[in-house]
Amino acid sequence: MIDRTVPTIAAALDGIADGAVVLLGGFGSVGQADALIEGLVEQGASDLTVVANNAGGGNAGLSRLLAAGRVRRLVCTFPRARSGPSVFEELYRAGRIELEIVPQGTLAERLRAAGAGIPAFYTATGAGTVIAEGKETREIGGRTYVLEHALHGDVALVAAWQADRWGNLTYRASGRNFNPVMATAARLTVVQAAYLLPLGDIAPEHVVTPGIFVDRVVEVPAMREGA
Amino acid sequence: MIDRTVPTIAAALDGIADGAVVLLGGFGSVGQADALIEGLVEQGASDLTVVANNAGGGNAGLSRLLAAGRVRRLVCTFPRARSGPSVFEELYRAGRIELEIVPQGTLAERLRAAGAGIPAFYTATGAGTVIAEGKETREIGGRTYVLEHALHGDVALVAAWQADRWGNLTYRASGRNFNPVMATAARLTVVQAAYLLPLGDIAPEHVVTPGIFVDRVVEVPAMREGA
Amino acid sequence: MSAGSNRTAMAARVARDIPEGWYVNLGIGMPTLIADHVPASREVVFHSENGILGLGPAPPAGQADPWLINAGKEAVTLRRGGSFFHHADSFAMIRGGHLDLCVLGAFQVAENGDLANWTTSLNDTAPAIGGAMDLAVGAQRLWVLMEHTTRDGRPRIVRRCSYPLTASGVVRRIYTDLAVIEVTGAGLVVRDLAAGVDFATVQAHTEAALLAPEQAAA
Amino acid sequence: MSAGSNRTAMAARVARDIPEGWYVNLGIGMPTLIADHVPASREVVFHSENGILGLGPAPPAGQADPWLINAGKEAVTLRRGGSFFHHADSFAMIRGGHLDLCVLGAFQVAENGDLANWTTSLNDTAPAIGGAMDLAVGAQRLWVLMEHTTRDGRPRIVRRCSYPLTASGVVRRIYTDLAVIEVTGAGLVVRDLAAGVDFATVQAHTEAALLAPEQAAA
Repeated sequence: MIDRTVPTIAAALDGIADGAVVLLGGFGSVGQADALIEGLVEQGASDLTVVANNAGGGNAGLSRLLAAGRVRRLVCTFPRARSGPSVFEELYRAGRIELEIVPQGTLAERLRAAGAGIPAFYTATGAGTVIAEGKETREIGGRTYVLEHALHGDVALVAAWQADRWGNLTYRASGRNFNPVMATAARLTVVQAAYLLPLGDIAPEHVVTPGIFVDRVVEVPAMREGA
Repeated sequence: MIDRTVPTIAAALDGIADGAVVLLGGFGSVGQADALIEGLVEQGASDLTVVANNAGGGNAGLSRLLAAGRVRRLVCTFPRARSGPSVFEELYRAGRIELEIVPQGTLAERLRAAGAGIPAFYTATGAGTVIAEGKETREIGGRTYVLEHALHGDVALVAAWQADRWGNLTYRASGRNFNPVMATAARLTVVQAAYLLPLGDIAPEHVVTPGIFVDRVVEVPAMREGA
Repeated sequence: MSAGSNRTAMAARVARDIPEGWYVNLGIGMPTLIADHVPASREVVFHSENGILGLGPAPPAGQADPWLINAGKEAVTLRRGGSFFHHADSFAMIRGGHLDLCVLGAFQVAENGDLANWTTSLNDTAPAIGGAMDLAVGAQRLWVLMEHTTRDGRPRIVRRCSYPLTASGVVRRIYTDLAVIEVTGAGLVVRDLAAGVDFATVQAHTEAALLAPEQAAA
Repeated sequence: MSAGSNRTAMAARVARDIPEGWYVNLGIGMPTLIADHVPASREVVFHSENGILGLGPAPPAGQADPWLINAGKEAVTLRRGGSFFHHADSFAMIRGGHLDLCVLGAFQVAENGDLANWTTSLNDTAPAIGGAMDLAVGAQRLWVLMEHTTRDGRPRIVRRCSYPLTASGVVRRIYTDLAVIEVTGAGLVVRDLAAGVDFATVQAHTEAALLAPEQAAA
């Protein structure tokens, strides 16, 4: 019997190594796998490269991982926090973390490409800007495009709404965001889900992430209360 | 009020011009928009380029359009019919239709690229085969890839299960196939749906093709009986 | 400047120009206000980068769904007919030219339509691009909504952007507190003036040369 | 040949080697039979190019869902836990290396793992690729299931494919009516023989040189 569920956060994170590239779903605080991210603080992996849309705000989730000094490098589209200087901004000003800024659509497409076996693609995004510096460009049909490469993760930490033992997932509202894309792009995809359902309770037409992309699922009922 | 529904097949197909590139969803006979395709015979457009996974079997749908002499060129992955020589095969042997064979995944990705604003991408599919002849290849990470370009349609004919007046769509079982991808890749996307539902009856998490990709919807209740 | 439109009037002015049936992405900040000025009877479908079509107004106090935010991380609602999708699909919509319109804020717009709206310096302590570069190159039309000048009175509509570009040659129309200005092949054409503002005043606050409609038509 | 396995035994032999938990795509024709030989208690998730994970056995007569077919256009069922998705997502799974295994039929396999399985001539009256090229380059492992020789007795396992290639250097293992053969850096290694078949017989029907397991280990 296929059973991708694991009983604890610790089991879900077992084996994540120092130096890993960790993909974090979520947009703002919505749909980010905070229980897994905070578990990573306990788990102990360091020297991480984190790929995430935002750099974390407040003191929870990614901010805790950053404050613990575990992240060497952040790949991000929008590291500015609404609520004023964040843990990330303090580290960045102090020169204690590297930052790679990527346009949001390019980040999504590079992750999608990694999951889909596309090593590189052309996009108009960034042409004629600093984003294109050092990158190959090409005219196609009279327009200039930038060559961008697939972005693979060692681990993806995903927040889902429902899951089953095969790893089929659904998401709630805008909690979907980067999660399904990142789930396809990592060698090890770990999921925290608000609800673990019996196999078959997710209708086959409603599965958003098929279990083929998922390695471990842990139920986190606290997610039912908030995003 | 946004209302993409139209009352008749004729209204759905209005304005499709001679020489158009027409994308046909469907895999085998499942999820192919036969009512629209046969309507195209009446509508009269000719000199068409048709993009479809299969070349049609029997005497319905695509076979009718082919038999009527309206198709100049077929872009296809698998034009061989299970049931013996098809209308397409007779035309092809007689030299009365052009054929471009495309690997199925490359076809899907070229259509997806067209819908997603990606003008070109690299894929391992076809490297070292006749498919790569005349195409640029490139080594990335020690593997050889072929450069493939986006494939745009003038029109997509899509078969959906449910639709609403905004053009949001769902599909049934394996009737999904190429339909959602082609819906994104054409300038004019025309849908035949088994059920036209009130706006809001498709849950926002269950929409497969958001209405942004859809121009016209016609209800074809006969679809409820078969694929 | 005391003459000219306030933020509410500026947002309402843009809203007037958005027809029923358009798919529209509104940038973070002032552009977000535009949605409040499109009457509910006129169906416009608002898109958010984080995977939403059919954004509705802010929820009543205390009734926010914690799972439903817009690209500015504010609580929103979903209109009947709305849908959710993932980030790659969301940006496929953007990059694939499926949005009729995107309205962004800006630091500078150049007379050739260049847009600078993400950072004022490459030494920024926390530069943030978000989805602006994708929206700028992907939407069918890009309009900018911004104050005509900086807080200390320097023009934002310039001959060449001095700030790092978001995208080149993409802005089609500029809405400010003073005027509505079209970016055309012939140059910047003033299409509309705010109440109590004349052409000379707009030009005085603009580095790039402006054309009156009658000059553009000539 | 009268010795060797029949089609049922060949399919069953492959099925024996597929462990629980694998995601597997079975090509049109003989490979499709493999699924019938995986016991229901051993959960293997079968994938079909047309957007299905979790293919189940053929439906009872008269109970077919007209909306549910496999890549060979045959009526199938869906197992509990199955899911549907569109073609671009389906081939993202294939191309992205997410399938543990694909089993395809073949016209020829070369000693270097080259696969020819889509046409015997570029002058084919209706050449048909389907998803074979994508599956061949994308799956984690590619196994071939085929008759050891053509109907008129010519070998299919050759030094160089004479037919147009599907993909180069991709085949990892070959299952035939005579043997199970591994494609290794050292050459083709016979791993298993059908009942009543000896090594010399297999070599006699094979153009490429074969190694016995003890030779390969040396």
